[in-house]
Amino acid sequence: MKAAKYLALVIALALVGSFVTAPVASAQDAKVIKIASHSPLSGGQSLLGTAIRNGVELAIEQYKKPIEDMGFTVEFVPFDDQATPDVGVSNAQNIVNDPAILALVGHLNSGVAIPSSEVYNRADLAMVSPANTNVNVTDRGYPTVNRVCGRDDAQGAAGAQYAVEKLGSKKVYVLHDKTAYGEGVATFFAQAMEAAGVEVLGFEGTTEAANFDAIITPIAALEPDLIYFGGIYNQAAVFFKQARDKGIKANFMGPDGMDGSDLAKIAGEAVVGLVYTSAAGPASVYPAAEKFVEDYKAKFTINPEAYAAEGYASTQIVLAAIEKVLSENGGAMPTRADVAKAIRATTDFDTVIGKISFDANGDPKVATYYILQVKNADPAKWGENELVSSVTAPSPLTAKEMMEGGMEATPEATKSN
Amino acid sequence: MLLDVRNAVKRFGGLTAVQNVSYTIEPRTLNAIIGPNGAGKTTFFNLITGIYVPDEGSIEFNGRKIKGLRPDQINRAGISRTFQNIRLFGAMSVIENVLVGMHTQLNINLFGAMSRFPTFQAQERRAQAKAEQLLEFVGLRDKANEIARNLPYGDQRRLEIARALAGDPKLLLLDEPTAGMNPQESLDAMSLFRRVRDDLGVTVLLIEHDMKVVMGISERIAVLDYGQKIAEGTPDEVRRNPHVIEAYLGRSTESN
Amino acid sequence: MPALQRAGNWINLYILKPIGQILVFVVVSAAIMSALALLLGAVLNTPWHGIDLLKTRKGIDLFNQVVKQLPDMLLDGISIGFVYAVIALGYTMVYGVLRFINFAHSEIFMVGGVIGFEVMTRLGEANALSTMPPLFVILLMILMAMAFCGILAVVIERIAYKPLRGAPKLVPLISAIGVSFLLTDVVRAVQALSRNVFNMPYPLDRVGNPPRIFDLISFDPITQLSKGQQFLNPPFLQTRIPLVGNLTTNMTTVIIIVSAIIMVVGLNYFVNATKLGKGIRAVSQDQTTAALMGINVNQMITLTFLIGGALGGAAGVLFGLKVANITPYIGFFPGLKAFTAAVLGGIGNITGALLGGILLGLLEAFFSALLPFFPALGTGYSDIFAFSVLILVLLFRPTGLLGKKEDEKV
Amino acid sequence: MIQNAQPKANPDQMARRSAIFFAVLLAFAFLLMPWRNATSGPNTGMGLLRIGTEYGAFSLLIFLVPLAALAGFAAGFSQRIAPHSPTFFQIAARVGGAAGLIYVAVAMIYGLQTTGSVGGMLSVQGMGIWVTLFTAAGLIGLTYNPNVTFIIVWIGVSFFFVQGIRREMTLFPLWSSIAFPMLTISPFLVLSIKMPRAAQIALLVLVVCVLLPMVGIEDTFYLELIIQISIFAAMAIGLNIVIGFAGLLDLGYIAFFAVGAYLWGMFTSTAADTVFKTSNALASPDAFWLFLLLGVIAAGITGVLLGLPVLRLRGDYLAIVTLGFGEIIRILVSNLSNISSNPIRRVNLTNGAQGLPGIAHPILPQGLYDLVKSIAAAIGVPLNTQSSVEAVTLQLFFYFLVLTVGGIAVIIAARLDNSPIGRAWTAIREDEVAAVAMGVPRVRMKLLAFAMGASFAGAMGVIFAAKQSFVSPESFSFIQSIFILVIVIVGGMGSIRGVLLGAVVVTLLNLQVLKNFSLLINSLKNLDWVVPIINFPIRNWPSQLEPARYERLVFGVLLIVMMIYRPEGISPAKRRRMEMQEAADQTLEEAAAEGAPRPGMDKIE
Repeated sequence: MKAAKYLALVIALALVGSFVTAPVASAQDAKVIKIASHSPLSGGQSLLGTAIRNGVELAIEQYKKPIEDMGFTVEFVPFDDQATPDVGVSNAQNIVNDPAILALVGHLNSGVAIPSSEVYNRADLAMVSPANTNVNVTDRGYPTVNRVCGRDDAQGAAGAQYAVEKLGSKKVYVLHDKTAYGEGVATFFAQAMEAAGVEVLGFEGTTEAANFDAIITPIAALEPDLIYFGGIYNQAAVFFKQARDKGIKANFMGPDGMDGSDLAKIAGEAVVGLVYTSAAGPASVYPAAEKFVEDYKAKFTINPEAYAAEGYASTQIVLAAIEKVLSENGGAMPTRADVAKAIRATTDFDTVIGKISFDANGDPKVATYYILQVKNADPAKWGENELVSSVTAPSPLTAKEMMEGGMEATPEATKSN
Repeated sequence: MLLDVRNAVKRFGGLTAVQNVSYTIEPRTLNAIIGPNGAGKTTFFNLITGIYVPDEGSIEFNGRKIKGLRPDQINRAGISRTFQNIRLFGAMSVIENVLVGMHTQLNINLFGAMSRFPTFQAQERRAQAKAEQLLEFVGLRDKANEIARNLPYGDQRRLEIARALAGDPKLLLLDEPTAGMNPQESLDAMSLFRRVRDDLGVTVLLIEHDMKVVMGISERIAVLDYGQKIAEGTPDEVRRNPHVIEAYLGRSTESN
Repeated sequence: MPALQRAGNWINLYILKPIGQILVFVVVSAAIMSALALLLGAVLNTPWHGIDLLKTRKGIDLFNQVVKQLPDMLLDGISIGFVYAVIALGYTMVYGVLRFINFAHSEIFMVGGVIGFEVMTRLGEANALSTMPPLFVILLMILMAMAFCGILAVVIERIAYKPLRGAPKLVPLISAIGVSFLLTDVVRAVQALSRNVFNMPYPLDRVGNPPRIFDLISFDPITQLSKGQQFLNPPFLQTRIPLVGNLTTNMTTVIIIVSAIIMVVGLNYFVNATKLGKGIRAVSQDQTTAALMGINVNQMITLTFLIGGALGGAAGVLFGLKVANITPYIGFFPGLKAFTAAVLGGIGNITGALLGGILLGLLEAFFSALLPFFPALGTGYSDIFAFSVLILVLLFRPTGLLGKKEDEKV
Repeated sequence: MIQNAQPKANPDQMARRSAIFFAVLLAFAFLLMPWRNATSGPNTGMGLLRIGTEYGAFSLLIFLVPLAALAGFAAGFSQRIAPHSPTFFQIAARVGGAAGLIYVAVAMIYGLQTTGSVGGMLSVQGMGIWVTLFTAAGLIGLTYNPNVTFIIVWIGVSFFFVQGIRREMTLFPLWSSIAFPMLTISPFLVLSIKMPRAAQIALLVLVVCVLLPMVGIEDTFYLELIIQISIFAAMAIGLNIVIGFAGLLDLGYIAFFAVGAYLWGMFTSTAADTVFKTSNALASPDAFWLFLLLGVIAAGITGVLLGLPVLRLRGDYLAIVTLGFGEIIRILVSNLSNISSNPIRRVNLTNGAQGLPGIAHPILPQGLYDLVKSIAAAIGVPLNTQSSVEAVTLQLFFYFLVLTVGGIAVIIAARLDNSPIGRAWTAIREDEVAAVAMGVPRVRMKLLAFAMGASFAGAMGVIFAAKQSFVSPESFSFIQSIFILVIVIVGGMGSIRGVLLGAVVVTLLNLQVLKNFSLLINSLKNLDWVVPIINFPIRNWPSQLEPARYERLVFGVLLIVMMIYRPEGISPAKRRRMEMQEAADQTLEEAAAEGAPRPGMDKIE
């Protein structure tokens, strides 16, 4: 037995030795800039986490050229936070200690993003979030924390406005998935609805992912005319399908978590007519999105799930900022603080999901919430969902500035198409 | 009177395991309960030690009602026991087994244990010394640090007795303590039981099948059959009792 | 004539009696739950002064709501309860024989759901889904899943549990946790590589429904199954089945309940009436003695895993039919609930698993459906109540509802 | 491997064992040490593998010595091939050691050359001096105690190994996940090797209070790892009291952690205004120490509350009830954001799924920051920005805090184990009926076990909340309970040292080794590496099979393999080892009775 152990050790050593001789010499002298993605790649939420990761990888591949021309190698490092705060924070420490990582795109879960960004912030590492809509992410006012997605408060309000004005809802039932995201956006939606005088028949959270029968029964009994699901599509789809099967006739509505073709794949006919809000501009408004979808499909042989485009857009911003810093400092290795400053200074930058400017808190200055309606049960035609309205809302900070500047700050609805 | 059981009844479903048994023990005596298999002897022990609660009747120990107390409370009151099928703490060392038996004698104090104040350490030393004495008493002194499970059978029996004695009981219940022993071991065991009574002043009550042991050391014997006490008295009285003979030789003589 | 009589007895003993028992369980637990719900509805309907937690939503007549929802709650509870029961049987079988909680059972259940998806999708790809008799399709799915999961469970036992027999209890438990991590990721990897999917929706609407002819050309079930074709018939699984009065239920529920009953009765017959079943029971009582009596203990344990796995697989398909979407991570919660059900009924006891499953299903349905009427509580608390009931039951019956108290010989 | 060194082992064996490890470790040192210097500029280092440079050739030469020893050992070990010759190994070790000394002298000169100051002695560049110290100590040790040599060399080599590797290196993930675990398990090696008590304590203090913080100041990820290890270790020790000592299976242990975390969180979160409708947090950060105590008490009380109803239950029934209890606590904290009858304007206690942000950490005196800054400068890691000083100081503070609290937990657990209370627990675990008959109050003892176990988790919960500055229900899921259980079982149930080792192994595996494996593959991908022999360009590896996505799978496989090949845990308690041994013996006997040729293959209980 002992002999086997020692032998194993020797073999391990030999293996290590052979490893050493392999790829060491290359790329040692090249200056390396790394951009990390940080999202759940394993576990139940890996679907969306992987979408973010893929979006980042695709963007780096497509936009790294100018930086590489200046003599740098741009590398992509994906991290898996397992949707768990402890793992996220531990990874964050790993990330900030790698001096080559100049910026990071992540997370999926606000519960992971908030503690992890404490670590990034102390190390001046810029984070651009593709998916954390929770208000607490940016409201802490850190110079390093930004997001390209909307805020729960604004998104909930935008959805509510449409529900009241266009759908004419009188009685609404609000359901959420008991995550920071789902509960947050559902809360703001419900508050806005109540403020508009709509009767909120129920406000319920559930972690159930499969069998919604027992949750649907009281909804059927209360007969709402609108059901709002604050959550992500693969849970929502099952709920919507089962609700229709149980004979519920109400309109369905949801936040940007509904934006995934699997919604139609799972729920089929049940979600035709569903309305969802999204901060990401649809292909009809942003033609670049169409090319993004094609490239994504070509590279990963799969439709881009929700937040893939946001991950891509975040990376576009990051790369542009690094490029800017590089061109200003004459090609020296940029510091993280400079990169963070440049990212925060992003103004009217064209991304795949629209023009983005950051306010002093890192929120998009003016976020446009698009309200889309599912038109077809065919998941392949998900991209053809109809843009029925859009609401432009300034970030709280911008709104405050506008107020102080004496300007009109109320959200303004614009009719489109 | 040390132990006073009155009209104890214990039923399991339809079966009455102990039926209206009254039984008393005087201090510092050696007593035995005998009876055929399934006569309810062990159940009777379990009633006394609180593992079962009698359905009817009362049990008084040392002038105190102990019916309904938990087994550990009864142990604290001064009744200790061994088991028919040896139940040592197999993975613990011999001396640790005895120390567990001393539980009721020690001042169990969480903060003492955590802080190891001198008082606690002194108590531990005393307990250790006493445990060693007890092991000496049963003849296991040189095996103190062995693992209980590895002891030979006879030693395990003796260790169980040492463990039971560690709590300074007034009454010691021994459940078939010589079962499986060879004649020499039985003789040693008998002298041990006597020393328990004579040297330590502990009253002994034992269940036993080996008549040589029973008749050799018991001062009073009670006979159980079908859960009922059918006889009680000195060894000679019991030996001559027709009911006992009947119970042991079977009922074939009884006309049907 | 005696032969006929014997056959009659046989039917009585192994078919009618268990079915009767199931019926009694269902009716009694449903009745008790309904009575309690109605009582609570009546009591809490009047404003419950002072206690904010027990205030009902404004403008809600709680009693009326209970009455209105009662049939739905009962049906929901019973149908999911039967699924829990079938999963719980797997836990209970293995526990009964090895005294070991097979944590990987929830993943075997998930694999069953995946097999169901694969069978259904492949049939769809071969354009057979719509032309084959629907019940045959479902039978095929269940049988395939049973076969695959049964073998899978046996393989797992061989690799991960068998070398651990005789080790302290917790060791195989950790191994089982390892297996469950392994299985979820293997399924995810396989699905990602073969179909590049994560969600595995069952093409339920296509069962027994020939689509219009031009849809058949280049039919890709993954992307087109819910294209909104006009079907010749209404979807088979949506067929309403009339029950009492104007109460109806759909075909899926009926299929679930019927298959679950068949499996419970079959298992009951197998364990109680066949030689192999007796062998399993003997091993579960005392392995050493069973071995001395000439029973091949290893064989019996393998058989137990085979049956447990097969039942888990079948439950996976039934669950898939019910919820329409399977993911590699779907197993955890139903597994947990089923395990709870097994304990509630008395782990190691087949009838207990059934009773526990039905009871837990009903509890869940009632709490989830009624808690939303208390704004300070809400659906989120339903699991708390379910677990509290479990703890209460165990307080008064420490070995579960039907568990036998193991009297230790002292 | 070499732990549990038995005093009975013969001196030849000891020498041989020591020699072989000595050789292996020196080989590692030679391979890796010089890399550090390579970073001071292109091609100026003494990289061993830069064959063609003078240093490279030299290094290669002395690398061959231990390699020869290794080869000789491998050949000579099997007695069937050749009778072993201990003198050979001793010679090999001495030659290796001498070569090491020469090498070290060169390195030292080089180190002095580059730093040019004695102050650089502590600095990473002047590592030569450190190497000398360690090697000299090791060689002195060899003359009287090979084990001491071994452990000193182990500590020295792993420390330099960690220091020597740089983030810039392509294979950093690989090296760091070998080097850092080597360093973190060194305290266990110190403990498991027979040596004078004073030497043991000195080495422990050296590793824990000097070397690990040094490594951590330079790379705070290492500090984070140790902090998380310590948090999990303290919890595992608590769970070990419940499971390992008292034999009560608890599957909802994380609930007590949640109690501590939410206790501190609710009172100091910046969300306190939504929580308690006040404009300020209720407790000031100064109250941290008080709350640490309160966390212990609150979790202990919760433990008793859980214990009271479930004590009648045994085994698996207990398991499911504790599991249910854990879920109840988690569901409660995610639902207590709304405890009024108005669904929208709610009374909020825990902020629900949103989690409590901005939780305070204790305020540290300014002097501490300055101290850390100067220490960091002294060891050659200048902290330039205020935020980095703060970050490092805080991490160091939490490192020593968890270490202290964890240390107290270890002492308490060890003392309880070796007290009437511990004996009573063991007795209950072994035979409940007999224990009760011997006067052990079952209920009180079990409650005590629950309360003690819970209180450790409560204390760690408070620290965790302060460190993370954010808590949400996600941190307290069932899988976390399982994670701690895995630590206990993998480490060795009932054994405090085993549980600590389990915490190191499992946490490092989850947070460092598996992640680094993914990163390694990723960086090889970035390099366009082609796997030799099979000629597979790693770039073609499908992204569906990216290793980062299958860490759980690897973890699962490791658990299974571990349970099959070492079910008693890495470092089992004596009692457990004996139980397992007995089971194995039984199997042997049975196998012999059946005439089976290969014992241990087919165990029947």
